[in-house]
Amino acid sequence: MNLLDFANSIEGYLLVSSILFVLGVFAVLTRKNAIGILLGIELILNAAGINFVAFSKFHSAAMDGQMVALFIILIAAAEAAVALAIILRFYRLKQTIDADEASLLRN
Amino acid sequence: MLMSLKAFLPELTLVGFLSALFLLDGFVPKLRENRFPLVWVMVSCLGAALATKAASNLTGPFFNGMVLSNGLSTFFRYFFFFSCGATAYLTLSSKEIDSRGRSEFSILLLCLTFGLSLMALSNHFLMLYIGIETVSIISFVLAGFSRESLRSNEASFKYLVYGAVSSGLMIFGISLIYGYTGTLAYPQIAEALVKNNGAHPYVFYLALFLVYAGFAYKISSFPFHFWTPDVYEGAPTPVATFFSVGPKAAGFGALLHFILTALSQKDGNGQWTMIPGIQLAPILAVLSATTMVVGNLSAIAQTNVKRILAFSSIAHVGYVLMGFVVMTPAAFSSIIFYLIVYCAMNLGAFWVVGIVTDLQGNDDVSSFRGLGWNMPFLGVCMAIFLFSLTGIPLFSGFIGKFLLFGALIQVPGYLWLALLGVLNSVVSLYYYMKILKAMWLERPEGEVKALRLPLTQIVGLLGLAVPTIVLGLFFSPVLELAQKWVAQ
Amino acid sequence: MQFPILSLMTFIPLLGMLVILALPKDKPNLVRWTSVIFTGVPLLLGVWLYRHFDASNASVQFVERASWIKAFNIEYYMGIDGLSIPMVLLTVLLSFLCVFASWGIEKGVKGYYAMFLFLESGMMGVFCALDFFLFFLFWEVMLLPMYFLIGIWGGKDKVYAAIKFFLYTLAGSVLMLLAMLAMYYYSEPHTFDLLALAENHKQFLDKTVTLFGATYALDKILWLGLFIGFAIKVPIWPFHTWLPWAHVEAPTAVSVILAGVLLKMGTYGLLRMNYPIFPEATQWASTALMILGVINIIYGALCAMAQKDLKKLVAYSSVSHMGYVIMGMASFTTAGVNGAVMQMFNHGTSTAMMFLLVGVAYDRVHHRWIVKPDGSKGFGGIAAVAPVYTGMMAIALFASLGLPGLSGFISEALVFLGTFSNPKYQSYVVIGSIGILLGAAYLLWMFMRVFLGPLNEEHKDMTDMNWRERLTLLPLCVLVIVLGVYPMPVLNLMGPTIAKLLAALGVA
Amino acid sequence: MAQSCLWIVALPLTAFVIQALVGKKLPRHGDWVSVLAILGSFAFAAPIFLEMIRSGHVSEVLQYKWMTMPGVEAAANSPVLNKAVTLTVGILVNNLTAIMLFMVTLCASLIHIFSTGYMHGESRYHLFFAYISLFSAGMLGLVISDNLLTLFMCWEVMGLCSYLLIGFYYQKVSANHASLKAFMTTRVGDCLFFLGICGLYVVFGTSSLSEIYKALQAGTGTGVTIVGVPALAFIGFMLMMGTVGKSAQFPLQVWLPDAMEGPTPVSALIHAATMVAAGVFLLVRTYPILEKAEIVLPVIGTIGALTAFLAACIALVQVDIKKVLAYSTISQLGFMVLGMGVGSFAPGFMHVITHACFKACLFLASGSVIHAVHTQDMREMGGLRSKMPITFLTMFIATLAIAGVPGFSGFVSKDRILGDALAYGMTHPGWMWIPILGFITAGITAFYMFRLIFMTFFGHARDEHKHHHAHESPFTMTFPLMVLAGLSLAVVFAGPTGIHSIDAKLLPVHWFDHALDTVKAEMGVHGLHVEEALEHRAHGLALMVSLTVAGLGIFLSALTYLKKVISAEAFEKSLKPVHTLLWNKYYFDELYIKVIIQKLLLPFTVLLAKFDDKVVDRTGVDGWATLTLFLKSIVGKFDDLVVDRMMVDGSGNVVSAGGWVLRQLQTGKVQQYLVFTFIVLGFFIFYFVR
Repeated sequence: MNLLDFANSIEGYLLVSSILFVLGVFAVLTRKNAIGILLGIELILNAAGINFVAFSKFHSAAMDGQMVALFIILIAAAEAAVALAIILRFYRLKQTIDADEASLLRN
Repeated sequence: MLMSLKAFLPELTLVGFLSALFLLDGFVPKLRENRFPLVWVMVSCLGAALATKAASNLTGPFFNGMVLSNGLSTFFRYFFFFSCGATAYLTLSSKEIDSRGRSEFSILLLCLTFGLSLMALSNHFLMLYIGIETVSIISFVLAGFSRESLRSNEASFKYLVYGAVSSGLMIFGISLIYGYTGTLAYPQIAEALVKNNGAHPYVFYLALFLVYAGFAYKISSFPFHFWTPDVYEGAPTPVATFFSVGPKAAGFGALLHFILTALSQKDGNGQWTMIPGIQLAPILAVLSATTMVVGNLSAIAQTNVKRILAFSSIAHVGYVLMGFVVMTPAAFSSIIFYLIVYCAMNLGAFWVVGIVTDLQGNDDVSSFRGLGWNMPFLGVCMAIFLFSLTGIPLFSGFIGKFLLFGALIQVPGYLWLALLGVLNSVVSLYYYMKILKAMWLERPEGEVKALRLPLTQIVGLLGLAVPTIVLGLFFSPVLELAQKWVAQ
Repeated sequence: MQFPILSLMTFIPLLGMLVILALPKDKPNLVRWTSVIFTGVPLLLGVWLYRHFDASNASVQFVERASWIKAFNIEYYMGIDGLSIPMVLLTVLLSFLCVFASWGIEKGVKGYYAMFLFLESGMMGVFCALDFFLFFLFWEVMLLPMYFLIGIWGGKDKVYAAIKFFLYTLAGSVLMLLAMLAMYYYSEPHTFDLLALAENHKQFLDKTVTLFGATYALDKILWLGLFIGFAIKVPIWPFHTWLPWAHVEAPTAVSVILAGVLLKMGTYGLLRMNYPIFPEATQWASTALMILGVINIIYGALCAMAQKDLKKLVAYSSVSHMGYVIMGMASFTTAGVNGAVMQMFNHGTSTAMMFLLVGVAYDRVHHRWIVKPDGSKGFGGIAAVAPVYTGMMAIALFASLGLPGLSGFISEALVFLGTFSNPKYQSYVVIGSIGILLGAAYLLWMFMRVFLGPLNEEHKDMTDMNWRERLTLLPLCVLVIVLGVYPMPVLNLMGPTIAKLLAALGVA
Repeated sequence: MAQSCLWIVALPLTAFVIQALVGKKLPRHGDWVSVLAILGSFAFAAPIFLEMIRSGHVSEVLQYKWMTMPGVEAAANSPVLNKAVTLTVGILVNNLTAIMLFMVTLCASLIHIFSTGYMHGESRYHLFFAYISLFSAGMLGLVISDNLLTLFMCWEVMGLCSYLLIGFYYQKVSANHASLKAFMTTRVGDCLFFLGICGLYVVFGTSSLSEIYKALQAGTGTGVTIVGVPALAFIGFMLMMGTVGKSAQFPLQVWLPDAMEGPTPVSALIHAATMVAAGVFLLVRTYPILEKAEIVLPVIGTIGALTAFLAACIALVQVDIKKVLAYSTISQLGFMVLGMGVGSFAPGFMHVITHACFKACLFLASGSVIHAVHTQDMREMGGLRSKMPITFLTMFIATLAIAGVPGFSGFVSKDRILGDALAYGMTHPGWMWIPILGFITAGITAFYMFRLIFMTFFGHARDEHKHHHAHESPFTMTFPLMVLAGLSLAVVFAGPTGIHSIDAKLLPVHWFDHALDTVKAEMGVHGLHVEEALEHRAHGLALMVSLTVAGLGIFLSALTYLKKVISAEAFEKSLKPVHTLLWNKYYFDELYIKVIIQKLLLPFTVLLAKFDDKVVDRTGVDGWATLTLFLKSIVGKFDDLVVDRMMVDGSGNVVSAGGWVLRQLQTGKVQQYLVFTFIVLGFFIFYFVR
C-alpha cells in the first residue's frame, strides 16, 4: 500500500481536509491580524469542501456532494466580501486591524 | 413543480415585495425621507402572512425533498413575519435608524426574514446551510448598521468572526455526516441511521456536536453565547431587538426540524422516539442547565440594560432547551407557546429600552432613574414586560414556564433540571427588578415632569402589553393552536 | 350559583384600583374617600357573610365554581370554610382600617391606594381560592403591590427591604410551583382541586421520585416543597430574616397588613394543603414542626428584648407569637389546632393595634428609637403628654402578652392546653411557657422605657391621638376585649372544620 | 345564693368601667361610685355569711358553658388527644367562699373609705379608684370561681392591678422598676400555675373544682405520669409554685418589699389583706389534690417555715415602717403555708382571715402615721402617742394580735398552727425542725413588732418639726382602724382569751370550727390525723412554749427600745456581718436583677440579635460576601468599584459570587471567546462521546 495509492484513497483526502481544518482553527485563534482570521475561516470552509468532494467521489454515485462544495465556495466568497467591508471600516475608524483592539464592549 | 411553487408562496411574495422596494428605492430617491420603506416592509409581512394562510394546508416535502412544510413550519412563518413587521413598526420612531439608512435597513430586514423562513423550512442540509448563511451575513451587516459609531462596528466584527467560525464548524460536521450516511436529506439520513441500528462510529457523534455548533451559535446556547452580549450592546437597538427574536426562533425551528426528522422516528400516535444509539437527552439537559445558569448569573452584576436583556435572552434559551430534553408533544407545544410569549415580552422590553436610550442618550440603568414617575405609561408597560419575563403569575411568562416545567416533571429523572430552572427564575427576578427599581423606586432628581409619548409608540406598546396579560389568564385558545401545529 | 359574594369581595377592590387610577392626580382626598368606599363595601359583605355562615357544617360554603382552562381542567373554584372565614373577616377589617391609617401619606397618593386595593384583592383571593392554580396565582400576585408599597413609600433603606422581601417569598413560592405541578401530574385524574386531592390523598403514598441521584418518598418531598414555601411566609425560624427589614421599612398601614394578614397565609396554607393532602408526611414531620415552633417562640422573644427600634421589637414579637400558632398546629389536638387558628386571628388584631400605635408616634416624632443608637434616650415618659395614647398602647401590649380577659390569653391558653394533652410534647409546653414569660418581659420593659418615667424634653409638644386615629383603633380594642371575655363568636366558626381536618389526619 | 355572688363581682366591675371612662367628670372624681359598689358587694356577702353561721352549711355550684370545640369521635380507648373539649365557667359557694367573701368585702370597703381620705388631692384620683374597683372585682371573682381557669384569669387580673397600682406614681423611676419587678415575679409563678391547670386537664379532663373533688374521692388520677413525674405530684408542685409567686414565698419574695412604692391603701388592700392571701386560698381550694400527692405537703411546709424565719430576721433591721410590715406579711404568709404543709387545714385558713384583719389595721395605721408626719422612716418618728391617740390604740391592739398575745385573734390561729406543727414534728421526727423554726419566728415577730411600736409612739420626738405638725387623722381614716382593731380580738373567733381550756368555761365561740369541719368533709380533706392523747399533749406544750417566747420577745424589745438598757447599736456592731446580710435581704435582689438579668439575659439577647442580623441574615441566606472577598483576594486584579457596590448593596449572595466569576470570561476579545468555546466543546465531546 504505497504512498500513491494512499493519496488516491478516501483516507488521503480526509487526512488533508482534517489537517486543513486544524490549521484553519489554529489560524483563527492565534492570528492578531483581522485578515489573518479571515484566512483561517476560508481554510475551514475549504476543508469542508474537500471532504464533500472526497465523499461524493468514493462513496455515493450521486453528485450532490460536488454540488454542496460548489455552494460552499459561493457562500465563502459572499462572506469574504462582507467581512472585508467590515474590516475596512474597522480600519478607517481605528487605524489598525489588530483583533485585540476590538474590546470596547466587555464584561 | 407547480405544487412546490404554491407551497413556497409566502417566501415568493416576500421576494416580490423585496425586489419592488429595491427598484422603487433606486428610481424614486425622495421616498427615503418619509417612512415609506418601513411601511412597505409591514405591508409585505402582512402579504406574506396571508400567503402562509393560503399555503398552510399543503403539507409534505417540496422541491424534491429540499423543503418540508408542516404545522411547525407554518407557525414559524407566522412568527417571523410578525416579528419582522413588529421590528419595522418599532423602527418608525427610533432615532438610531434615521432617514438616511431607512430604506437599506428595510431591504436587509426583508431579506433576513426570507433567510429565516428558509432555515425553518429546510429539510435538507444544503438548504439549511444556505438559510443559515443568508441570515448570518445579513446580520453581520445589520449589526454594524450605524456607520459612525465604533461600538456598532466592533459588534459586527465580533459577530462576523464568531459566526463564520461556527458555520465553518457546522459545514465540516455536515460533511462528516454526509460521509457516514451518504446523503444530505433528513429523511434519508434517518433511514441510514436506522439501518445500522445503534452501532454508530465515534466520528458520527463528533459530527453531531459540530452540527450542533451551528444551531447553538444561532440560538446562542451555552458554549456559543459569548458573542450575544457584546453584539446586542453594540448593535442599534431595533436590530438587537430583531436579533433577540427572529434568528433565535429560526435556530430553534431548524434544530427542532433536524432532531424530529433526521434523528428520530415518529410512531403511530404522534410520539417521537430517538433512533437507537443516539441519546440526546442528557447532553441537552446539561446544555440547558448551563445556559440558564450562565445567562442568569452573568446578568446579576450588569449595569448596562441592553447587556442585561442580552443575558436574559440567553437564560430564556436555557428554559426553552428544557423542552427539548423531553421529546413529548406536550413539550413541543409548550416550546411553541413559550416562543410566542417570549417574542411579545422581549420585543416590548427592548422597545422600551430603545425609547429610553433615544431619550437619555446612554443605555445605563441610571438613565432609567425615576422614569416611572415621569412617564407612567412607559413605566407600567416595562413593569408588565419585566414581571412577565421573570415568570410572575397573572402574566404570560408564568404560563410559558408553567407549561415547560409541567412537561419536564412528567419525565422522571429530570426533576433536578426543573428545580434548577425554578431557582434560576428567582435569580432572574433580581436583575429585572434592578431596572424596575431604578424606574419606580427612585424619585427623579428634578420635579416630576410628565413627558408625552407619541401615539404610535403607545399603540405599539399596548399591542404587546395587553396580550402579555391576557395570555397570562386565558391561554387555552393559543395552546390548542400550538398543539394543532405540533400534531400536523 | 347563588349571589357570588366571594368573587364580589375579591374583585371589588380590584375595580376600585382601576377607578382610582382614572381619578385626577391632584385631589388626594377624593382618592382617599373612594378607597374608603371600595374597602368599606367588602367589609359590609364580610359582615353579611359572617351572619349567613352556617357554623355547624364543616364542609365548604358559598362555593363558586366555573371552568377556566379546560386543557388542564383548572377551575375558578372559590369557597370558604371554618379555616378561611376568620381570615377573610380579618383581611376585610384590617384593610378598611388601614385606609384610614394611611391618611398621612402625601407622596403619590393615587399610586399608594391603587396598590393597596390591589393587595387587598390578592389577599382575599388567597383565602377563598380552592383550586391550587388559582391559589398560586393570587399568592404571587400579592407580591407585586407589596414590593411597590415597601419600595416606594418605605423608610430609609426601603429598596433593600423591598427586594429582599420579594426574593425571599418568590424563592418559596417557586418551590410551591414545582410541588403543585408534581401534585397535578401524579394525581390520577390530573386535577388542581385541593378538595379532590385531599379526598384521595392515598395516591401520593407509595411513589418515589429521584432527585440528584437519590430517591425519596414522593409525599415527603412534596410536603417539604410546600412547607418551605409556607415557612418563609410564616416566618419560621431560619427563614425569618426578611421580616424585621420588611416591617421596619414599610409604611405603617402596610406593616399592619403585613403582620396582620400576610403572616397568616403561611400557616393557613399549611392547614389547607399540607395537612389534608399529605397526612402521613405531616405526622412524620410533626416533632420537627413542634421544635421549630418552640424555637420561633424563644428566639423571637429573646431577639425582641435586644431591639432598640420600636417597630423591630414588634416585628420580632410577631415571630414569637407565630411560634405559638405552629406549636398549636403541630400538636394535632382539638384544643391545640383551634387555639392555633384562634391565635392567627387574635395576633392579627393585637399586632395591628401595636403597629398602628407605633405609626401614631412615628407620624408625630419621625423616629422610633426606644434607646437612640448613640445610647441617649429615645422616647421617655410619654404618658404625661399623651395619656389616651398610653392607655391604648397598654391595652395592645397586655393583649399580645396574653393577659387573661384579653384575646391573647384565650388562644395561648388553648394552644398550651392542647399541646399539653399530647403526651409527646409536654416538655415543649414547659419551654413554651418561658416564651410567655419573655414576652411579658420585653413588652413591659419597652412600655416602661417609652411611656413611664420622667418626660424626655424633646417630646414635650407631642400631641395626643386625634379623632381619626382613635376611631381606627376603637374596633380593634373592642374586638380584643370582647374576644378575650367570650371568644365563641369566632371560635365556633372553626370548630367543625378542624374536627374534620383532625379526623382526616387519622391521629390516634 | 349563686346569683348574689354574680352581683358581688359585677358591682365593682361596673364601678371600674364607669370610673375608667367618665370618672374625671363625676363630682368628687367618682370615689363614691367605687365605695358604694364595694359596700353593695359587702351587703350581698353578709347574708351569705350569716346564712353559713346560722345553718353551719352552705353549698351551691353553678356552671355555664364558656368554650366548646367539637372533637373527633375517636375510638374509646384513644387518649384525650382530639376528643371534644368544653371549657366551663362556674361559681362554687361553700363555707370557705362565704368566709372569704365576708372578709374580703369587709376589708376592701374599709380600705376604700380610708383611701378617700388618704388619697385626697392626688392628680389621678379617679384612676386610683378605677384600679382598686377592678382589683376588688378580680379578688372576689377569684374567691367565688369554681373553675381553676377562671380562677387563673382573676388571678392575673389582680396581677395587672397590682402592677398598675404599684406604678401609680409613674414619674418615679423606682416605682416603675418596682411594678415591673412585681409583675414579672408573679408572672413566673403564674406560668407554672398555668402548667398545673394544663396538668389537671390531662388527668381529669376538666379544671372545675367540684368535679375534681368528686373524681379524687373516686380515686382517679393515680397512675398517670406527666413529664415522667407522677401526675398529681406535678400538679401539686405547679400549684405550689403559683402560691410561691403570688404570696411572695421564699424564692420569689423579692417583689413584695419593693411593692411598698405604691400608695399605702394599696399596700394595705393588696399586699396585706387580699392578694397575697389569694395564694394561700389557692392551696386551700386545691387541698384534696395536695393531700393525694403525698410528697408535696412536706415541701410546702419547709418553704413556709423557711420564708417565715428569713423574712422575720430581715424585718429586725428595717427602718422604713412599711418595709417592716411588708416583711412581717411575708413572715405571716410563711406561717400560713407552714400550716398548710403540716396538715393543719383549719387553723391555717383561720390565720389567713385573722392576719387579713390585723395586718390591714397595721398598714392603715402606719398609713395614717405617714399621712401625719410625711415620712416613712421610723428614726424620724417617736412620741406620737400623745399626738395620735386613736391610731396608737388601734395599732397597739393589732400589734398585740400579731405578736401572739392571748386574748387576741393572732394568738388563736398561730397557737393552733404551732400545736399542729409540733404534733406533726412528733409523728414525723425528720421534720421536727419546722415547729422549732416556727417558735423562733413567733418570738422574733413579737420582738420587731414591739420595736416598731416603741420607735414610733414611745420615747421622745426625734424630729421636732415633724412632731409639731403631727395631728390625728380625720374620722374617715380612723373609723376603719377601729373596726379592724375590733376584729383583731380573740372573742370574734374562739372566745375571750383564745386559750381553748379557759374559753370552754367562759363564752365558747364555735362558728368557725363548725364551718371548717363541714367543708372539710365536703371536700374530702382529712388533715392531720393524730391520736387524741398525742394531740392534746402537743397543744399543751405548744401553748407553754409560744407564751414564753412571745413574752421574752416583748420583754427584750422593751429593754432595748423603751428603756434603752441594751443599746441596739452595740448589738449591731458585734454582729456586723449578720446585720449587713440581713440589711441587703440575703442579696436576693442582686442575684435576680444584677446577675441573672443584667449579666446573663440582656447581654445574651444582644448577642443573639447580632447573631440573627449578621450570621443568619448574611451568610445563611443572602450573604456569601465572605466567599466573594476570598475570590477577590486570590484573583488579584479586579474591578473593585463594581463588586464593592454590588456587595454594599447587600444582596451579594452565592449568585453574585458566581456572577462575578462568569463576568470575568467576557473579556471583550472575540478570539478569547472562541478559545473558551473550543475548550468547552472539547470537554463536552470528550465527556459525552466517549
